[in-house]
Amino acid sequence: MNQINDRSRDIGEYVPAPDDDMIICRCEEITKGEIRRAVHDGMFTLTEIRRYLRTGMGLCQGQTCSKLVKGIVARELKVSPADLEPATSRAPMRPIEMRIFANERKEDEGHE
Amino acid sequence: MSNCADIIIIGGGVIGCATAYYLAKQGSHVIVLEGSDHIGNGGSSRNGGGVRQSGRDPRELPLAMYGIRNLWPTLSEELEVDCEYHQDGNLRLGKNEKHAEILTNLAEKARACGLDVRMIDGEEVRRINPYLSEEVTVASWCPTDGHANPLTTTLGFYKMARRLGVRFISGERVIRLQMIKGKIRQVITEQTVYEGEKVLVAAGFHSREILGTIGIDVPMSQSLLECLVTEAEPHMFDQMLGTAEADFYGHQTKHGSFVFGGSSGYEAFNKDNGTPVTSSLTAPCICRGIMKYFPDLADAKIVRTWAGWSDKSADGVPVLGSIDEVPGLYAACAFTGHGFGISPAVGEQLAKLMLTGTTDVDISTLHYNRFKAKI
Amino acid sequence: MKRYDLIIVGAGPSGLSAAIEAAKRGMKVLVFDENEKPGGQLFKQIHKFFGSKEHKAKIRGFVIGQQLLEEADKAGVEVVLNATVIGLYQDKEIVVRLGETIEHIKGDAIIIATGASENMVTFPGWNLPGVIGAGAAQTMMNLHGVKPGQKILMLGSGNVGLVVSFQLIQCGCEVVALVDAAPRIGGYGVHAAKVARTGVPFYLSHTIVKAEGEECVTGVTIAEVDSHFQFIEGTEKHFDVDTICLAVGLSPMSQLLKMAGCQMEDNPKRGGQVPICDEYGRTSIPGIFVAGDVSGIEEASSAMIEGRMAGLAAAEYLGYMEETELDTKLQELDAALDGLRQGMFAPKNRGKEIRETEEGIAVSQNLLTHGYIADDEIERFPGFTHRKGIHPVIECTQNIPCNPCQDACPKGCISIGANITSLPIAVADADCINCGMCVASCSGQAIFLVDEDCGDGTATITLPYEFVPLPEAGTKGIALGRNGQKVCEAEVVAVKSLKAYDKTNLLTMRVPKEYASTARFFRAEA
Amino acid sequence: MATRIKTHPILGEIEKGRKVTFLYNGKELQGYEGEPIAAALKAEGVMVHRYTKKQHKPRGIFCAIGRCTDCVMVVDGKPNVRTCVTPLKEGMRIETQYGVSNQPFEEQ
Repeated sequence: MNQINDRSRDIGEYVPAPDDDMIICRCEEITKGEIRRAVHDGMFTLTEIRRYLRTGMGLCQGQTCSKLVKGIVARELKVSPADLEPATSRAPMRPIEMRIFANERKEDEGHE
Repeated sequence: MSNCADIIIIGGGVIGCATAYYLAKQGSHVIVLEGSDHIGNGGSSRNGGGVRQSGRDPRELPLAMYGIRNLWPTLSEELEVDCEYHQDGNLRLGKNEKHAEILTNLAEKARACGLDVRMIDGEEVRRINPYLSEEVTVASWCPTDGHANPLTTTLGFYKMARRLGVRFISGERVIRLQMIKGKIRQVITEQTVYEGEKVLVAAGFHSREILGTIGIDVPMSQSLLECLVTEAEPHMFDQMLGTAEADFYGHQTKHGSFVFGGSSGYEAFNKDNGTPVTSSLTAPCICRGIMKYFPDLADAKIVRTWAGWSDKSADGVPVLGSIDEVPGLYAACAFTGHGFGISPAVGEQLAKLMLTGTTDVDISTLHYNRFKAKI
Repeated sequence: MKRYDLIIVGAGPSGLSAAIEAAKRGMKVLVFDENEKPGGQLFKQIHKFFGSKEHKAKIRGFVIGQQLLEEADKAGVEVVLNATVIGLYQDKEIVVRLGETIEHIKGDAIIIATGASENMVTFPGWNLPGVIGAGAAQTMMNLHGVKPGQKILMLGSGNVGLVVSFQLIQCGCEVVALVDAAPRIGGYGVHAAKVARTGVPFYLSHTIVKAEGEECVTGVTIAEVDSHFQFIEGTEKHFDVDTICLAVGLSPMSQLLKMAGCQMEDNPKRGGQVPICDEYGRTSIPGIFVAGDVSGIEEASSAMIEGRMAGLAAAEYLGYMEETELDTKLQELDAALDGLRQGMFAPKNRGKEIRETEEGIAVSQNLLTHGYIADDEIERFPGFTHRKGIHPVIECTQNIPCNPCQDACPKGCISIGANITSLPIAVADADCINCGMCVASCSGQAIFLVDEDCGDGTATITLPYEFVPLPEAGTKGIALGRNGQKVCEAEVVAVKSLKAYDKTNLLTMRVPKEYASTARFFRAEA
Repeated sequence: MATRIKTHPILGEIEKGRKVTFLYNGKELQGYEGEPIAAALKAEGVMVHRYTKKQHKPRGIFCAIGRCTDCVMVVDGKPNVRTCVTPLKEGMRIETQYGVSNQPFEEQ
């Protein structure tokens, strides 16, 4: 069984660190300490961290922090960052106003 | 580590996690097997967050009412996570006579079960929610309904169950179930054999194939539902919203973003590339739907869309309880897209059923043996 | 639904190159780019590129961008700007935002050439206004003509950090320090040297302790780190700055591919999440290709070749080209790409410490740790010779894939040979005519024309000078050494700005002859 | 205090659009039509674009290419506008964003 799948795996106690209050997810203002604590609460995958804390769920959709979060979670779990599957990618790739998303262009109009 | 437990739960979604939590609270030794890599990866993380009673079938309504009365109000404290539960009512909106008829019919059935739900006109709708457009002429209003955050709720149940010693294993796909001496006993996965006194199958649509390995067929089909979420907006309203035509539903979250679910009409025919994928048609369609009701949201930016499979029951309500043909086997599936709101109640009652054989809420009408031919 | 032979996402160097190749084979090609201007990062690259002729060496990045655009236009490529791709859905369907609408459009083939985004590091205060990405600095100064700040600290000694530091100085900012937690400079030595000689101090094995300021950055503290990247107490240094620039690497922007369902992998050697693909950009989904940084971080020169490969592969996939022809073409491009992937900085050498050049000469350790070659190290390199009369002195000491200097000299004074990464040699029996072409054509600004003894006790040194104001002949000032420190008084005797030099001015200064081998920069101040 | 680059050794004179006037928190400032709002503000020495929702911390330009969304402001009444990729227009109303509003926190 891979190390992340066994949710009872002993990763030790959460130990507070001096830089726990550092903001990691700039959009949602999630700190390093919150991420580290979430790992000890059992959030072993980046997807779970995201759903639990909202990291990468803000305006930029994780474009700035995903690598940083990955590094922190990997260190906490004592695995290589490459072992952690990144969160899924979903449309829209950039924020888009509802009225524009709703406004589908007809076949016959050309590009400007 | 031992692969034996009192109870094996197949499915680490909100139902599996909640049941595991309530079982562990009573001291049971539980193992939860999740087929995907993530806890709460199915409908649990992909729904619109409704915690409502109105609009429900009378067979499952008692569970919804029980949960809202007894479990939701204190769930955040209990799970030590912000479930973002809001009990600010549900407006089910209509725009014409036909809608009024659907809504009145639903409301009458619910009232018969003792639920406070009433019909209101457009003006009253806009007194409750001033952002709704003039197109809305009628609604059913259930003040005790609400919404919550399905992500934190699911993971909150997981966190607490894990803390109580429940063993969770993700990425563990079940191949088949096995009876030993006339009773359920083994859950065989790709790599391991797990053994338990009792087994609960709560694996969403996958429940059908898993139960199929032991000769149980739950009549359900798969349907893809889609959701979208906006950027955070200034606070507008707290009600949960739905429509008579079910063309969209949603609410504004504590974070400020709006979460809306909806459909394009082609959900039964969607493709899949291994995970549920959004269709390019649906999000624009949901946006158009929303803007008709909420013209003010036209400039709100969509930041993300997602899709999820719903396990549609043949008769619209879940399959819940023991599977008597196979002693020790239980099922909780076919939630048909409205399982989240009743998940704490389902978890608590199932735990009680598995430990004592009785429940506080009558769930007999949701029993597996209800499916009969029409004539 | 509207359908094209090929839709390319990203009009940067790889996307445009792909479009050109595909369109030349008769394909109907549409390129979307979310930016207002095409060319990707090329238009922010104002330095001359490395490589050989086929890689467009010694041409400035933004000029290459212009050339690619013209070529694409000629080939009939349709480039649509301000076009934000919302998603890559099933069946190779792209949903793109165009102005106030969205459009659904399918490609028989799709090439994703979305490039990369910048990595970040965290330290207390990294969220303060004034802490910016190196890309942001480039965008502000080179596209919008606005200085990113006045006093700037650069974190990161890779090529991006080095090049952007130089660009910051070019637009009139002061770079107070260049800092990197690594013990050795990550980018080309020549890029470091041209920054160091202007007086920028390098702090390797240092990183940022904190950014200071309430409303925005007003200062920064750095400190030395040990081999485990832990701060060493008592080594803190403070700088008053208004801007901190982060140049700590890039990550492929591969989200569209993941959304489409392409098989992905986390490959640290390629910079992060990349699609699993073959060397010509074919992903796990037939008809979806990738090119450029999105498939692995390299640089613009290799991105252009990868783009051409993917464009050709797409043409073959849709029957616009025979497989045999494709194979021949790909072989040529393979060779060109291979040329760029040689030398000390080749992808295969990433993370390795190289102590000797291919020629067996010990690498300058001072260059790696301080950004400049020490005076007692320079003599051992083959470009550095002492002769009578004016002659080129080539301070190019690492094996990098670059050879314009050898072609620049009409007299054959400089030789690199067949191997593009070899160190340039100052040819003993060739006569320099002081044309200056070598100085201007060296993308690393590492060539000087030196007359060590003018007969009157002075020497003249001609150096590349890309700053304003441009000193005039007669201007008195000081000569700086390779380390950016004053070595002696100096006077400008000539300034040449020929069209052929392409904006690299040649400044000749006179210094006492004992400084002929150490004076390498001019500053017009006492 | 950042300023505009007058002459650049490589790029020479940087091409700009027409000079326009815009409102920054009610104050008249000038910039060039079509340049990103963020560039015009930077040239005028504006560093803080917004204050964050939870911690009320200042933020400004970070990536300058529309990815990080840190530079968002309230533009013509709409919050969350990415100023680094939104072209400046004559008469635009640009306001500091507090959380998701143009009202300072104490007034919200």
